[in-house]
Amino acid sequence: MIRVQREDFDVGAELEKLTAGNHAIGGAVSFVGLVRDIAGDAEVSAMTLEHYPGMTEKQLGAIEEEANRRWPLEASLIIHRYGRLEPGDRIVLVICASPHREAAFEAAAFLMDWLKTKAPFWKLEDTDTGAQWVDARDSDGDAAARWRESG
Amino acid sequence: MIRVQREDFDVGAELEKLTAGNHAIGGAVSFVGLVRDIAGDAEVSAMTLEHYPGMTEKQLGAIEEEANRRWPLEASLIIHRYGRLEPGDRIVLVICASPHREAAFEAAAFLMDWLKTKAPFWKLEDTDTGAQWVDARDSDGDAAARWRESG
Amino acid sequence: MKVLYFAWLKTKIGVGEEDVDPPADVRDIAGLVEWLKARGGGYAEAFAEVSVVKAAVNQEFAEPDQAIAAGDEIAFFPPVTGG
Amino acid sequence: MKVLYFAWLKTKIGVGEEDVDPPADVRDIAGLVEWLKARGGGYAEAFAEVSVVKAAVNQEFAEPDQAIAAGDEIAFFPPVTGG
Repeated sequence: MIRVQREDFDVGAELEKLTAGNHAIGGAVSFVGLVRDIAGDAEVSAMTLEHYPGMTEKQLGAIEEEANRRWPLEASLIIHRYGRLEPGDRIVLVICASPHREAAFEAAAFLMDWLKTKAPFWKLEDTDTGAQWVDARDSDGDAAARWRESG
Repeated sequence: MIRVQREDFDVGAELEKLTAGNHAIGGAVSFVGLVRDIAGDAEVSAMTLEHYPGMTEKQLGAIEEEANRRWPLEASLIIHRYGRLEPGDRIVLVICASPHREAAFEAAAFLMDWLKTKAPFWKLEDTDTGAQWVDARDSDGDAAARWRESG
Repeated sequence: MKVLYFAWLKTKIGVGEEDVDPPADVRDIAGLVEWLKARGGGYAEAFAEVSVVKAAVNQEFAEPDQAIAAGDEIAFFPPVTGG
Repeated sequence: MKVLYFAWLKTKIGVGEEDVDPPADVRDIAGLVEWLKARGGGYAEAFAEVSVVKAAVNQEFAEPDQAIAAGDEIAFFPPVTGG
């Protein structure tokens, strides 16, 4: 399940909804991304997340489908926010639930790595030196590359 | 922070408490372990978790300290329940929060792997073929071994 | 053909979306970029360093040599930074 | 010396905790296991397959050759299965 929304989300409630009644689930891994107050040397007072409506949903759906193809998941969820956010605010939630913990951990890490390189979001940070578009991190490309399938 | 308790826990509330006000945190990874209703071919109606009071706290504390030594964590939490649990019940909660997601993912996986091999808990499952002590999984030993430091 | 711009491409060009009607010899993404760049001003600035500009055709990531046609939805944006 | 038993060792032996006073030549975990096993009954059963029994001394995991002394808290248990 994927959701792209301006509103905040409730991690406990989402986890509960996703796992309730499914007793085949042995482990659920959640990742919550939060807005930091530091970017490089600059102080961040707020950020605005722009995205590409339509393509975002398409890409998140494809990424989630791919995770379910690769790992035996019982349930999965991606929520990504857009709009204006302040330090400490939640940006993104990924949950993967599986009979075994290894699959849940790997699938959640995979979703985050792919999301960082495939989901059309762009961050504009308000810093004490002005507003600035965040540059893509090389390390995110490297992190995503480790999931490439050979052949 | 570690807690060993009979009572259930609230994942959302724990996550909120752990991360609130710390704007250096960029990502928090949580793992929730749940009671499954199947063990091998047998149906599980309930399980009882026995532990070694005193040693449990000592081991969990040492495992958490080790994770904080290896990864730059801003916050961490381990909660492990004991006593009688039914399918779908929460058993264990691990949360690791860090400036970057990679550290949070690795530290949480590390804590779960070590917990599986170092925390003195034993599971007695009530199945349709009688009560049975759960055998340690070889794969848990293998999973823990990957974190061994050389030298 | 609908063209969308995001993040600093949108800022530089000044619009987030426009309808364009390139000549028939503009057949792929690379050709469209050259044609837009030739408009000068914000376009020339936005596409100055073309290697850092990513593209999508009909909401799927696309390489410079991907063919485009009237009716397509084309988007240009910097490398994504979500998550 | 306090000795604790957990999981199926406790079930087989019938108690979870007892005070024992082994002779002076019982100097390590392996020696204590042999001495307990020689009591027969549930003890012999619990320690029959000694390779699957783990031990702790004063709440730290211990190998068979670890020295023990009066006043120590010794525990025997199967491989752990928490998490």
